Amino acid sequence: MKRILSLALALLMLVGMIPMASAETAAYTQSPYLDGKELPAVADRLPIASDVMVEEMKEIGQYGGALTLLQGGSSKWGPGKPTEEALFRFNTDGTIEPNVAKGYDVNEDATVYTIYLREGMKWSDGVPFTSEDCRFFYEDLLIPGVTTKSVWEAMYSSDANGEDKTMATLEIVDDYTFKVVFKYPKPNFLKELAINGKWFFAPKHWLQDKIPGENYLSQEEADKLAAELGYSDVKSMGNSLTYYYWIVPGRPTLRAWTIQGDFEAELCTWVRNPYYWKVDAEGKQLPYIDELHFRRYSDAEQALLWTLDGTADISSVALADVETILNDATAAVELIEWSSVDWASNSIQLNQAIKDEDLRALFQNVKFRQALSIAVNREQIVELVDNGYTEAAQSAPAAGAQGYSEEWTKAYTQYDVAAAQALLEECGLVKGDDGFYYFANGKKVVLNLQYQDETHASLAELLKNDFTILGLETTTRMYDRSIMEEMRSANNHEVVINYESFSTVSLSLRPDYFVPFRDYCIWGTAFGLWYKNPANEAAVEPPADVKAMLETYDKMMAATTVEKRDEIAGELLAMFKDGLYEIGFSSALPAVYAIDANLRNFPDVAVDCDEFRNLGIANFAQLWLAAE
Amino acid sequence: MEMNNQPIIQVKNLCVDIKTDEGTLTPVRGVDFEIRPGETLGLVGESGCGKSLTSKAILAINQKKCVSSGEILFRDDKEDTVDILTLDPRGKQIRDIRGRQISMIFQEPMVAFSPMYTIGNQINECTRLHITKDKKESKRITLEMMKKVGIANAEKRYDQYPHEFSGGMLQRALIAMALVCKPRLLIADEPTTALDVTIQAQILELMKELQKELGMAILFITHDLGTVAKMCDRVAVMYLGKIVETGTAREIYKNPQHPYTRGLMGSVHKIGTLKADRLFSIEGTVPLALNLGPGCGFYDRCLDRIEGVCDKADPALTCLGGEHCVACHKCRKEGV
Amino acid sequence: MTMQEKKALRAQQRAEKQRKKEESYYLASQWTLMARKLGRHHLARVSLVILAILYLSALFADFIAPSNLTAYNSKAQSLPPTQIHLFHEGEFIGPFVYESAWETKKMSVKEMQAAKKAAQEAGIPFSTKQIVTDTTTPHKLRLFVEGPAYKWLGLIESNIHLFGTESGVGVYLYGTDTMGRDLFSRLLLGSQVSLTIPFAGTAISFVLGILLGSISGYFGGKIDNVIQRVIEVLNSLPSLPLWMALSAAIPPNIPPVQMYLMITVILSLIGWTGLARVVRGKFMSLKNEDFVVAARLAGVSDMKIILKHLVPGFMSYLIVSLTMGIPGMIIGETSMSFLGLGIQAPATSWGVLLKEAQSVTNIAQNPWCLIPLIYVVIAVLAFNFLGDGMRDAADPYK
Amino acid sequence: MEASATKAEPRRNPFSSPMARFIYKRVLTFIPIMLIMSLLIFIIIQLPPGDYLTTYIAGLKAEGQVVEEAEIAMLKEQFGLDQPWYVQYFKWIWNIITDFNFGYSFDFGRPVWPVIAEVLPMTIAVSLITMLFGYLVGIPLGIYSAVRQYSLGDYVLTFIGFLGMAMPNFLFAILLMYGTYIWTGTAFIGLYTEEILLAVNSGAMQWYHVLVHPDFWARMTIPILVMGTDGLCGTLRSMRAQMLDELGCQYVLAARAKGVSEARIIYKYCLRAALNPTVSGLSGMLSKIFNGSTISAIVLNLQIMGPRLYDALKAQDMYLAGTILLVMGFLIVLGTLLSDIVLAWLDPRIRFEGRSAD
Repeated sequence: MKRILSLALALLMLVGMIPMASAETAAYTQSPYLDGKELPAVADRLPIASDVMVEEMKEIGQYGGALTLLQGGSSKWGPGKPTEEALFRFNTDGTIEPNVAKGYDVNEDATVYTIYLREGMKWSDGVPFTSEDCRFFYEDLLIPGVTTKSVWEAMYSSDANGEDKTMATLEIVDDYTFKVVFKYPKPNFLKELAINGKWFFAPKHWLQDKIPGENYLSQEEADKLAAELGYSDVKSMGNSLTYYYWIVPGRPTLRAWTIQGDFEAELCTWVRNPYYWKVDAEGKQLPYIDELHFRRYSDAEQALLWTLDGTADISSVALADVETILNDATAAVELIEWSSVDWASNSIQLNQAIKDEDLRALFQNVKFRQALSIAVNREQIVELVDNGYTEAAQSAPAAGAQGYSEEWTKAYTQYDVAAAQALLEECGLVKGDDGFYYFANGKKVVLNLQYQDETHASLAELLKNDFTILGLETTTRMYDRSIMEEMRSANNHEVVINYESFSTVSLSLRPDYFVPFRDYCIWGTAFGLWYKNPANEAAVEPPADVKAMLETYDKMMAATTVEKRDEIAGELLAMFKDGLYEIGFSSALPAVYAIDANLRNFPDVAVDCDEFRNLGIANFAQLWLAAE
Repeated sequence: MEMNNQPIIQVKNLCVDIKTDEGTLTPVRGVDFEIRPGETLGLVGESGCGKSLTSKAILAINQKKCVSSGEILFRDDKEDTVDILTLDPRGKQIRDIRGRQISMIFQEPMVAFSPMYTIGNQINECTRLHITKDKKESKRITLEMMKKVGIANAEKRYDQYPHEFSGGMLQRALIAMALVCKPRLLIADEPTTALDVTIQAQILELMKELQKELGMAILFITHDLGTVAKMCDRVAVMYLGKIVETGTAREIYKNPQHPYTRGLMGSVHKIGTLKADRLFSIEGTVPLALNLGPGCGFYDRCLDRIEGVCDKADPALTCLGGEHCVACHKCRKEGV
Repeated sequence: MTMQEKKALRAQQRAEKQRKKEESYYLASQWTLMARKLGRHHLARVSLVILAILYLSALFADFIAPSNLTAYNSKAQSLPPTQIHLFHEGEFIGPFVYESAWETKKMSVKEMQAAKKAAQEAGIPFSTKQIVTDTTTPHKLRLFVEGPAYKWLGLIESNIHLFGTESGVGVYLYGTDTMGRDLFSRLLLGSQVSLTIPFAGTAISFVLGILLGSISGYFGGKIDNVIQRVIEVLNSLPSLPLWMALSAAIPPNIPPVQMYLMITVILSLIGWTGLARVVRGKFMSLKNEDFVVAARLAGVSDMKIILKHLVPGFMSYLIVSLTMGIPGMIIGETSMSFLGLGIQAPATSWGVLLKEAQSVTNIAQNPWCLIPLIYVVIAVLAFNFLGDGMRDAADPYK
Repeated sequence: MEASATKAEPRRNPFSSPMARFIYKRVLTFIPIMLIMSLLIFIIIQLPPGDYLTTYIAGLKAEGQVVEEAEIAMLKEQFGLDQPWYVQYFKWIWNIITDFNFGYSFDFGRPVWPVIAEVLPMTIAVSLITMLFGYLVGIPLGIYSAVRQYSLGDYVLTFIGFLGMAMPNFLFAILLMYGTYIWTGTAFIGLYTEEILLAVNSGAMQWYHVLVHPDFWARMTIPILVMGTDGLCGTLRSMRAQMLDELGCQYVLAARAKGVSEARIIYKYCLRAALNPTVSGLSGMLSKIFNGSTISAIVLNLQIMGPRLYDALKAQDMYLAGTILLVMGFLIVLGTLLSDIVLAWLDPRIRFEGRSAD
């Protein structure tokens, strides 16, 4: 009986779906928020039926409400990442799927990518979005430097030796199709695009009378306009209108919400984009939430209070505050734990290209790094710094990531001061009468630990304590971020704590902070200068192991297939395992978000990383607030 | 006028106590005197003998920590007698007496005026408080008084500030302020100490003239015997919070009885001037009016002390005949 | 010598003593009078006692504190103040403590959130942590026990501490911080910095203020004009950017306490303006007084006049503003720590402790970390009341 | 008398030359002082290593951006940071003098002036409210404390006064914020509720509407308590001390002997004299009103000038920081001048001597 009933029910549903499918246009609904506004019918605002993006989600939601998020500092990415719409986006499992693009084709040798757009899709001002907008962005904005950004790495391909680096070209096929053509194979193009290309389009109709260029404004006109709009110069204007465009009110976007008013305001309101191009399975135009409110705070304690008193609907929580929230009976929030792609929650990197010759030789000696690693009482760090949320570990890829091995996470983690001292002596250091180690030439070894954020002060303290016990004179000092950056660029950094540490979804996709192919990775900025130009005065010639690493990197970048590239990435990873370029002390900390107890569809399993746009991977358009 | 022989003020057994952390000081220990209309009583004594406290007690303007007891009977312009000590020192009744019926000239004219306001303003305040609310009229009265005390160019002076006045001129202004309401009793607390000699004489002369004109009584407080001779009808010599000798000016001068008074006179004569800032002839210093023994207050410094008598009991004021009274064991003995 | 003679001599001596005592009353200098008056000012007296205790405990901090600044203890994180018991199992055994620790169960955020939900649905109050006290073994408190080694004043090495337990079980009078260190010890050791550096700073400002103020006021004219303009410029330089600039510009190898001292000193070099203006004003009014003119006519040198005749004339005022200036610097130190410009851990000051307390989590979960606030308030109050008392005492009219 | 007569000569007209000359002289020194000050300010801002660019790059990197060397060079040129500091300084000053152009804020990507102007109304409102609170409550309480010296009330006020000074603002602020959360369920953070902010955003409310909104005043209580008590305590203490001095003066006794009432003695004689140090305090007041507080404002999330300056200094957004500091310096110099003038108006002795008093 029961079975028959359910069968009948299923049949009924099928029948019901037939008219819906045939008359899809009539089935689309919109948020009551838009009722009464002078807009075309919802179906006319969406792309054509076959091209509408139907978002999959846990639960179909209800319209209404506003989400309050917190915004500290002047980072434009606070509202940028959650609202971002890229051509291709990451899923929570790390795979890529089309987003703004409807789909793509790629040829055999991965040199030509054909990208299809959604027909009838519109900018937030109702003007159609076409492949011309993509060409406009690439050829008229990005390449001429209107955005002040260099052309993404994703757009370059190089030959097997990594020498001939060539920029891709664009071919427009029709209004909704274009091709990206590389000279050499570019197997990871879409992922790279999703990471550092982010978006690949700009509203030509809106920008064409605002940017300088051959077919656009003359320099004088542009200068005049910049002054009129209150920009210091044309470059800043270009940067603002074409790069950080989402905080420019009135600028058409493809995002689910558009900014209203001043980004710097205490409360910045974003309202729904009536032309948003996604619907749910029931044909409701997304997003469910009508408004986003970004509230500005100046001190982390305010953010915590706002989380407790329910002002914030989604907020990031420091682990130290987790218990405060859980022990607060009145706080109507739920804590969600996302994983991280950090190699360690606490780590140090030694500047192996440090100016001081003695220290440089010492830092380059892997035995010294091993000595430091085993001289640290990791259990103490786990308890006192990470409140027991982590485990004692070496800096290593997280479980599940490429290169992960149990052995690696445990390498050089055994706390053993005597063994460490033996290693120091192997490095040629001599213990003085005062219990501290000296170089053979009689100079005292001094480790200057440098860090940027107050939250690392306790780690610095513990490390100083451990290294002093080891017999190395140690100082610690906190610096403002800009001063850290200045020290890094001037190669004045020494032993750096938790600063630009190893963290990536995939070494092959984002090796910037690992391999010193430019002055980025903190453990060898001056090696990066050498790699770029050995003649550079500030450059330091790397030792053999680093040279080998750079060669492997070149090989990896020139790999023609994903498999090949991953294979070489594996070789690189092995080098990192042996080299202890970053000394890690504890496993990665999870990211904790406190969300409104009534918020639905917020993923409870996800990876929190920049590549995945952090909070953005929650696909904000499909979040909704249940009635209490 | 016949009633004018009634004393305008009678001070009876006035004591002033000061509470300090160490105990209670009694700088004024039972003072009696009276002043009749038109009369000038000189209150003479060294610094710290309680003259000023006595005078301020009459106006009830001593500091809060000073507690007065006894009686101060003042006969006001309605011929009613009020005991000033029973009045609320912040109340309306006493404020009506202050300035209008009893007024005071202070020792240092330089600090008796607020530097913030013009002289005219400060004198006029008195006029407006007690005589008339009418601005023009009160200014007229004020200017008249300023002229009367000898301030030349009064109209201009009216709008000037204290620091633009010289000391003598300020004292004149102060007198004008005290007299503008034509008080029945004027208390002059060492009005000439801060001035140089020539100006002193002018000021004293002025006061005498004005007293004649206005018919007021004056309580003249000084340590300067020369001035007393010039100004006073009667004299009361005060030592350690008590009046030790009183009489007409002539009697006191011709026939000082109390060893202290004699010392004072001696010092005047020895120096050969009429000034007695320091009593060089009397050895020792005035003891603190704290935990005094039972004997005579002057015992320690007295050249004529009688052992066994003077240190046993404090002598009472005894009349020698006429108005001349003295508080001394020895004098009494001799007198009896 | 006969008995009588002796007696007479003794009586004579007594009389002499009495006389001297009396004399001392009359001949007392301004200072003794001030001290005497100060002694009668109740609040000032109490303040003086409190400050004496604070400074003495700062002096002997290493000895009094049962622990040191690096006694990290992963088993004693954020423990509330240890209770001192007297009775063990109903029996009086003298002061002792029990060992306490947080219940150790390792849970992820997800698990804790689930546990909270379950508890809420069941209507049970929920807490992530539970304290476990071992009441079976009492640990008796002892005086002069051995503990972490220290070097008192950098001179005398010792490991004897005023109190503690023989078993080494922690006695946390004020609880522990998030790194498991004894807050009481940190507070005492922090007072060594917080109570002394303000002195240095104020003293420098003082010397400069008096010197330049007196020169300005005494000589007047062009010198005065120049100094006044310099004051005007310095006055209009706010200290915040200077702090930020200096703390960024000081090379990294300088330890934090020294760095803080350096910045204090540098700021004191420009912080003298207020006092200089006051001193100048005083000089202007004093320099034409008779005794100064007389001294000048007698050929006394200017410097001598300034130092011997003029400065003592308002020394009491200066002492008062010195007393009043220190609390401002104590508070200033805490502000600088708040901005991350002050002393940095493991070196400790009251500002560092207050900065650590300045978090919702600490206020809500570990309220004992506010105890340093009480010390700061008390110290500042004591300095102010002392200054107030000194002002009253120095006032010649009262 | 003769001496005084000659001395009295030039004072015939209260507003004759000495005062005018005094003001004239002070105004003349204004310009060199401002120049020296601006130079010092610029040097101080330039003192920390690095420049805005390092902040900018650090910010980009914190956001996961990759910054190419070419881009850095381009930005350096764009910001004009490739020139030596003195060239930057002279350009800045020259533009201010000739064009009244204070430069651009790198961080906000806008000219400095609007960046300052947008927080100015609230800064002034908050500063004035907290300051007025300090004066309006501090002066009467100070007078009370002095008139009733050593009474219980005096002790209580003295204690509260010192307590207000002794309480570090940043801790006091967070305790109050947490307290509001515990007591009302809503933490009072910043000055506005969400409703007010939304109404302001939608244009339904102007900032002057905000000032009369009850919720605004409810939230204002915390800044008043935190920042206002500071001023209050200072005022209370100095008022008490000055009043005590004045009450001990002979002219008070003289006035009393005239029959003037106590209330009149206090407000006519003592108050005016006792206001002197308060008025001297005016010299820093203009600058304070312009800047507001920094630390309290950061803790309380007040979007006013103080935190903006602090952020600018941290980011080495030098023209913004420089301009704010320059304006503050200007206001201090101006404030000193004004307070000297007001002092002269208050105190005839100063007025006639024509020099500043302390």
